[in-house]
Amino acid sequence: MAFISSGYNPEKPMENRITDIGPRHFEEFYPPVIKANKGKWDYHEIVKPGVLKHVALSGDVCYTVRVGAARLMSITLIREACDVADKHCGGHLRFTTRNNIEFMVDAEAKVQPLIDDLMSRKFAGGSYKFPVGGTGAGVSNIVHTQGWAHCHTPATDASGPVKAVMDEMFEHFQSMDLPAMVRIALACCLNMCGAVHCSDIGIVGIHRKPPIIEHDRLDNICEIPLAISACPTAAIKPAKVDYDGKKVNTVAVNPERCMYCGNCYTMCPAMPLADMDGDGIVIMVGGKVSNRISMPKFSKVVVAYIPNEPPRWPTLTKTVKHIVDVYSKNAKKYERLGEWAERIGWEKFFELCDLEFTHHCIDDFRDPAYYTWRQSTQFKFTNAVK
Amino acid sequence: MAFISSGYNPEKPMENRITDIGPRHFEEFYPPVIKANKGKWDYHEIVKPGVLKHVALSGDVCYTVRVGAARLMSITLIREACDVADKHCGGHLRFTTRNNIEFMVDAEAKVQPLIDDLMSRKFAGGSYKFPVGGTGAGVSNIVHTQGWAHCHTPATDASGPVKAVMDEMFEHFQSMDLPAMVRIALACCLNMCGAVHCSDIGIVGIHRKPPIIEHDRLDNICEIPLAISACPTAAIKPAKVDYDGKKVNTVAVNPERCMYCGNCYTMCPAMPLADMDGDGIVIMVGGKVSNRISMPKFSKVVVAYIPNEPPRWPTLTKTVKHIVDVYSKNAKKYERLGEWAERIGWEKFFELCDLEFTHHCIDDFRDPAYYTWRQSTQFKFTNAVK
Amino acid sequence: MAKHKTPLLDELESGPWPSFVSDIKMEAEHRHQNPDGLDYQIPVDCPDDLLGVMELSYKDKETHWKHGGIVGVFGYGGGVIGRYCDQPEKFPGVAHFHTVRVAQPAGKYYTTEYLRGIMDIWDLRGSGMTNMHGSTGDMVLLGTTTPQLEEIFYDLTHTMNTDLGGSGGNLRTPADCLGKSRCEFACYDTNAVCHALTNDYQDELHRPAFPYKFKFKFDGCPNSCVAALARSDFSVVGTWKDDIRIDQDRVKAYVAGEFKPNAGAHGSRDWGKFDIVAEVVDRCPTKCMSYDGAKLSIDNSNCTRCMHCINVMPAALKIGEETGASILLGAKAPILDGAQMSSLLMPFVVVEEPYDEIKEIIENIWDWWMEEGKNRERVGETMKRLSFQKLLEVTGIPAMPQHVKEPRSNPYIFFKEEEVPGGWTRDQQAFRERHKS
Amino acid sequence: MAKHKTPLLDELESGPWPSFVSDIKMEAEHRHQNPDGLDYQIPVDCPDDLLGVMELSYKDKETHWKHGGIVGVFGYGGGVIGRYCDQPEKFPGVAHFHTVRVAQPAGKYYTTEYLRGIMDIWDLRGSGMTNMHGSTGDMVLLGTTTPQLEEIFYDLTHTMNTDLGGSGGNLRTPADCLGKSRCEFACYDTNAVCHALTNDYQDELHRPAFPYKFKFKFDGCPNSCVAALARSDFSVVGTWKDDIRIDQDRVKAYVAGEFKPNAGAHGSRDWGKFDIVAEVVDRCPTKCMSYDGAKLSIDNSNCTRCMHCINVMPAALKIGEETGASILLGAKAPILDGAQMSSLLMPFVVVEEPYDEIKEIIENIWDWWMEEGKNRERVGETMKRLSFQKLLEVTGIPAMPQHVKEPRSNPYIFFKEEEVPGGWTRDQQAFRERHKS
Ligand code: SRM
Ligand code: SRM
Ligand code: SRM
Ligand code: SRM
Ligand code: SF4
Ligand code: SF4
Ligand code: SF4
Ligand code: SF4
Ligand code: SF4
Ligand code: SF4
Ligand code: SF4
Ligand code: SF4
Repeated sequence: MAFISSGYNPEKPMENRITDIGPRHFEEFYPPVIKANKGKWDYHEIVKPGVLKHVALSGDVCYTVRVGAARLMSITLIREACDVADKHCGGHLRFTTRNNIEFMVDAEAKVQPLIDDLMSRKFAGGSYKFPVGGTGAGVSNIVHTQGWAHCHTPATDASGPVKAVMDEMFEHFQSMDLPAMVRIALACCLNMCGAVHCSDIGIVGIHRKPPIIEHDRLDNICEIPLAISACPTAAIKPAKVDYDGKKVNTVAVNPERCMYCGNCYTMCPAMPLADMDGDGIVIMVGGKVSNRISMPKFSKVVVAYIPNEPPRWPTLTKTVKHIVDVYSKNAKKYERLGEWAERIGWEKFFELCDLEFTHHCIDDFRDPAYYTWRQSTQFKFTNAVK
Repeated sequence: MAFISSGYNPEKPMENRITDIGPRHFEEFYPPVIKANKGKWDYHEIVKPGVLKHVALSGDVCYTVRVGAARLMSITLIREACDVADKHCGGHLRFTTRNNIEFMVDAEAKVQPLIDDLMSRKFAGGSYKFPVGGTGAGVSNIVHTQGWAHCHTPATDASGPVKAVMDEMFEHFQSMDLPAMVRIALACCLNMCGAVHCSDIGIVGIHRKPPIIEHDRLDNICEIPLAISACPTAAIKPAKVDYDGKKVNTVAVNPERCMYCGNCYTMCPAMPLADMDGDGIVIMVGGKVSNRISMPKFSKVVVAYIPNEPPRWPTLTKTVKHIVDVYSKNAKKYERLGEWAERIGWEKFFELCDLEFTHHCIDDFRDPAYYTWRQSTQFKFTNAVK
Repeated sequence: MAKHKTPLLDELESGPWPSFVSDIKMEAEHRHQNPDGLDYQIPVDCPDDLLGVMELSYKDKETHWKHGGIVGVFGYGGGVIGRYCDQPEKFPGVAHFHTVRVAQPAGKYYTTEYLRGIMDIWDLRGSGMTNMHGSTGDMVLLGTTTPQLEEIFYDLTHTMNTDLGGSGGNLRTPADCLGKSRCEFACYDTNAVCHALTNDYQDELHRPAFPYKFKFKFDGCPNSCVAALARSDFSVVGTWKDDIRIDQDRVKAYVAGEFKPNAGAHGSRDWGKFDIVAEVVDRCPTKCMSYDGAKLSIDNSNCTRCMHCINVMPAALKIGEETGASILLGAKAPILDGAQMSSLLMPFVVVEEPYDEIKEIIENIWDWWMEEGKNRERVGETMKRLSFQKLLEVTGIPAMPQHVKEPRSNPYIFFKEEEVPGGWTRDQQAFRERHKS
Repeated sequence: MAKHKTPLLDELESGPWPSFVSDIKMEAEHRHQNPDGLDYQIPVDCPDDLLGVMELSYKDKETHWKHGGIVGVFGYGGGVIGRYCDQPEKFPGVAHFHTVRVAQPAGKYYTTEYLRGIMDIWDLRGSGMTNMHGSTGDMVLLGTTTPQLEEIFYDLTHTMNTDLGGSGGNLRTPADCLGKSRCEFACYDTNAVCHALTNDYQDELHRPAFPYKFKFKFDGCPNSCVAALARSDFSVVGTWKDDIRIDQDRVKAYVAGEFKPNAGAHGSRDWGKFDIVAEVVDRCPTKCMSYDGAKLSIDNSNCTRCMHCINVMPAALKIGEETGASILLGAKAPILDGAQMSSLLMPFVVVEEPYDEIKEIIENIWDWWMEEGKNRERVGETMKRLSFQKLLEVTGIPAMPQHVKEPRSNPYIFFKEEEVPGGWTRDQQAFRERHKS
């Protein structure tokens, strides 16, 4: 390989340097029908799963075909999406806030050829490249994070569980047959790089073992006071330990107080948490972000631990599917998963969904925990009361 | 005065000593109709304000006439109540959990003479001794505490404000014209000796100045470590101060952190808080204890401070009356004050009740405060939004 | 003639509500007249001076009572609250003004004979003023001097067969709603269990061994007439497991207006004709009722036994037959960390003599709290500090969704070492073979 | 032929959902074929080794990535996330594997020309793998080596007229919903304000001066399609002040079935005929709507603008005309003290160029947070620690009941010295003259 210079001169880094220009201006990218009718849309309609029709006051119409995407995508796939957009959409496309791709056309006649083209494209392994769907009262793409593809702190993978769960949810991606939208999100550790804490279904990687402490090198590569102060539960104390006959400065972790959050590891690489037997997944349920009908809600822990089961995470996918099925059968139209659970009561939710309520589902994190306990005699008898 | 011995012999305290016998057995005290029908009541009816009719499965009937009482009462008044009970009720009476007195008779014919007798009795000053009322959807007696009649920590009086408020509420004591019961409680300090924290209307005495520190005697009469550890906000630190030319051990209070709770004064009499200009009253609204329809609720601070205005606390009584009036006009049947406020939204409550919402009404006490803020765009525009 | 001028307090004599000022004046008068010719054991002008010191407070807007110091009767750690006036020269009649807490009978029924007996003691040996009753439930005898305490105790126990109530770091005097004695809603006999446990735990009530106070309250049903879940550490609230019993004929009678809705509790205002759908079916919090124009149905598996429908139609709807109680733990006033209501611990217990199931729960909790509770820490605070899980462990109650309004919304879950394969001990070397540092 | 055997990952090629495994394989293949004859600036087998290292993780159930260390471009404190493999010998193609965060255009519209330009850079200088887009909103170019960073930056700025996005203790790349560009619900121009503020605050975005990260998100209406109030420290959500506009003819058309309810969002299931009362009027959270069989009415003073009715009948109901936004502050993920959603700070602001009102609020908050915030403390945590009152003070916003769901339920109220007559200084002697000790 020969180094190809961009023009950048390491000797004179400021030469011709351009900085602080931000992103390109959005108007450069609007499709014409969007630019012409911006701010003057009258109403919209979901013509069929994956196909939106926006009608402007001018009478103009914009059809949007949405396709699912594994967000971890190659430039080759993106170029292929560009090919489709060039062919059907005058060279415009967009990405949604949930990482789907949208292709827009300005006439009904252009819709079906576009769909046909999209659905015809498959990967060598057989999966769709551009499956149409993800609108309305169904399951859209899973907002997710890096996992074993890139990050140093994950307790589970991201892309794998997402693929496995979306395969299971595919019917709901391609149809709008649920009582309301079901938003699924996945974060591979407690940093929760995504709206997992407010999703209908949140999948979160957790560690379950306190960090290894590498006494032999901790003092060399970590700032001990930073590691100590990083711990939210004050589980870390400075310590001196005999190592190789020498007293070394290091830290001690009180395992009783550790909640395996990984803050210490973020500060100090000599305190790794990852563990094949310890790590796994928590399922949280019932969050939402929209202000529609009920106020936004946090998701709640309903399954405190599922082991990592690569490559296809069968327990996870089965559990998610079961929850969605029971919800679909029982909730009212327009009722989000959390609204349904709150209406019937969480004790009924556990009963209907055949989930075991364990002591891990009870909040014990700081003062607000109290407010999640039940200060009332109002409850329903379920199979959990013996 | 000549000392009259009960029989107790201070030389031999254990002689004939009787201990640990508890209260008398309740069955000794039941009126006959109660004893006969206990556990076998069919239903009840409130014949008119203050008069309950309980019908037993046996066909027996028990009429109860309830009368209001200033809980701070003389033995002379109690003996007079006994006279009434002897005359009408076969020598039985009871007290309610809200400190009213109940007279029971077993036939309808005995009711009116009893009521007439009760209502005819008045104090020299003109007030009723035994006003009939306090049932159903009205205002019953105010649960309250000691105030300036007996306690060492009050920030307001108890009996005085109670009398003033009950005079104002008397129409609602004597009638059942509200949407639901309105329970009022008063506590003269933050110790809250009563269900003030879960009352429809809670009246609470508060201090507003950090304690005086009596450096000259603190070390002699207080355990400094106990005083320090009593403070929930860690506002107290040990200190050494020059006093009369000598260094004395004492404490210092950080006034920014002090919330005038009086815990230090409970532990240390050399840290008094009472202050004629600082002390006064908070009004809390919307609590309830019953599990009916909605779950029990805490009362919320809607007026953060009213000065003490003895002897008749006009601002307090006016404010309470106004809240009850607005509630009465606007709430639905069966709807408790807090249920109404929650249904219309607290922002509307403040608007309708003409109460000024101040920064003091926003929670800033520890982590759970966050959960009382509004994490939503769902709110109503009111006159508070400029 | 009044000993002190009380122009401010006199303002509180007008108005219809019983005036405590008039009442104290009446007692002052009574003592001066001394109709029974008593040799008053504490100053005769005690009520006068009470008025005087209160008048001063009305002027100063500050209390004139001081800390109590430790007073009481031999062998008991509670039952008396010491109190001294900070202006004893001006008000010698109340220079000492200790209160005596007397154990009230369950349900607070009295015979006049008994009440007069108590009043006689207080006429001779006390101020003549009382609180009927204290906020915890005791008969509170307001104001006496130190030398009278043992005498009062002796009289109470010997003459009245009655003991003192609680104060201090003890079990406090338990209290109850009237329950089955006069209420068709009662799911268990509150009076019986209140009396039994009060007696079983006399030692805990009189001799401080707890980190702080501990209160029992017994409500016969979820209407909560003694406010158990707001005001007692250990709250027992009646409930039932089976179905609400419906008398359809009487439902029709309500609809026809033959019975007054809610037993007439809204009788002073015209709310229009009773509308069973709007007032009952639609107000049911779980929407588990339906009315087809003739018949009322309840889906009992979704009923949370809130009492609303039963309250509205007490003649037609009855609590179930498989009755018992829910137990909730941890209510307390705001000091130190904010108020708490009790949290549901046992969804259902049978409440039957000798109440062993309940007592086992109580005693497990006490053992734990005495072991782990800090000084002046209510059990509700201990449970908050050490977690609800810990409470379940010490009481042997399994976790169930009934314990929570909602599951936790943070994933900060603690696991026990034995719950995780391989435990906490990790092999650094093996790890570093898989992962170069 | 594949460089590494990946039997576990291969299991993820089946099933309908796009397979990232197939996609990475496709990219690996592309690079081996090198159709454009590039002189790849980082290892050709980068995608192969990505598959390899992930396969190893699938076997070990542990990540094989290490801490990043500080890498980036000159003068910027963010935009690049450093990453190294912990098995560099086995997977030399990903030994260095830094990501580059590229600022996405508002609304995430692209021309293919532009996208291809970015892809060309990444073909030559990166792994060929991306995330479109990152959770914050950036285009995330996944995996390159340190020497390429300045080259990529130079290409991006010079060729693509595009800057890096944020990382570190900076303003992060702002994001928005598509808003007025294609949505009839938008209450303000999200794309415009997102772009303007991104550009106005380039310095804050590129040069870390904050205690921790800070995120802006812009939702055009309360439906929250970019999840602003869950995912951004500073959340701007469209709303309106006047009345919902009703086209009664179109209401009739919905009732008649001419328009599909909720724009057809429930179209794949038979929910029966549209019932405007059950589906709209009765589901309105404030019950401020009524329908008399012909006309729909809204009591707008009680509407909380939840969007439900408008969502169900978008052709008939329109947001008001006096539009603007609510501003909420403080959302964050669970670390350290539990997740937060943003809390309402300004019920209503007009959102018009040059956005001075919004910028003033932002800058007041930043000044305060930079002064008072602890290291690694999100502004939501600062506000929790120092109180909402303090936030109101520094932003000059008066307290109003809209700020709370409910007023405080503890009476632990702090007063300022100047709010209390006489202040904190007390006269011990005067006190002790009134009260003997
Ligand atoms: C394209 C997109 C905005 C963008 O800038 O990219 C978008 C577009 C629309 N959203 Fe959305 N929403 C988009 C993400 C969201 C999100 C954010 C998220 O999921 O992370 C939310 C909040 C979800 C939550 O509460 O957890 C969201 C909550 C809504 C709602 C409220 C639904 C509810 O029942 O709570 C509506 C109203 C509705 O569906 O009737 C809505 C309505 C719409 C409408 C109908 C608006 C319009 O008039 O065009 C658009 C088509 C909806 C559809 O696909 O069925 N959009 N929408 C996003 C598509 C994501 C995707 O690829 O699936
Ligand atoms: C006598 C007493 C019990 C006792 O052991 O002394 C009692 C007696 C009855 N209560 Fe009560 N309650 C009594 C204090 C309470 C309390 C406690 C308190 O106020 O401190 C509560 C909880 C209040 C709260 O939630 O804040 C209470 C909440 C109820 C309710 C629930 C009402 C609601 O709307 O939430 C009912 C049901 C009803 O009224 O229909 C009820 C119903 C009843 C019934 C109808 C029960 C019955 O069938 O006999 C009794 C007559 C009610 C009436 O007076 O209208 N009782 N009741 C108490 C009378 C107090 C007084 O003098 O005013
Ligand atoms: C007499 C009584 C008020 C009344 O006027 O009725 C009372 C009076 C006092 N209470 Fe109380 N409490 C009384 C019922 C209550 C209640 C209500 C209840 O039991 O239902 C509560 C709230 C419920 C609870 O227990 O949390 C209550 C919560 C407190 C507290 C706060 C305790 C806490 O954990 O938050 C204190 C402070 C303390 O213990 O230091 C307190 C302390 C006190 C002291 C002893 C003052 C002190 O700091 O030394 C008061 C003595 C006043 C006096 O001079 O007589 N008192 N106290 C009540 C007892 C009478 C009785 O035995 O029947
Ligand atoms: C790339 C991205 C995930 C993704 O796959 O899309 C990401 C990746 C990382 N995040 Fe994140 N975060 C990403 C969006 C988020 C979001 C979502 C959002 O912005 O809407 C959140 C939750 C919202 C929030 O800000 O609270 C988020 C909350 C965190 C946190 C927790 C911060 C907190 O205050 O609670 C950390 C921990 C930290 O900062 O040390 C973190 C840290 C990290 C680090 C830098 C790991 C670390 O500790 O050094 C991750 C680098 C992964 C890697 O190797 O590439 N990331 N991170 C997202 C950024 C892409 C982009 O620029 O578009
Ligand atoms: S959620 Fe955790 S593991 Fe996953 S990308 Fe974010 S920081 Fe990394
Ligand atoms: S993992 Fe979290 S709780 Fe455990 S020691 Fe590290 S920082 Fe503390
Ligand atoms: S509330 Fe406070 S002042 Fe009043 S009696 Fe109780 S402890 Fe005393
Ligand atoms: S009054 Fe309360 S907050 Fe103030 S110093 Fe005393 S104990 Fe602390
Ligand atoms: S709590 Fe229930 S059982 Fe007890 S008196 Fe009240 S209504 Fe009757
Ligand atoms: S008791 Fe309450 S929840 Fe049960 S049916 Fe009656 S109203 Fe409904
Ligand atoms: S948030 Fe509102 S304005 Fe923005 S895209 Fe969603 S529905 Fe439209
Ligand atoms: S926007 Fe929501 S609150 Fe307002 S009228 Fe429509 S449904 Fe009701």
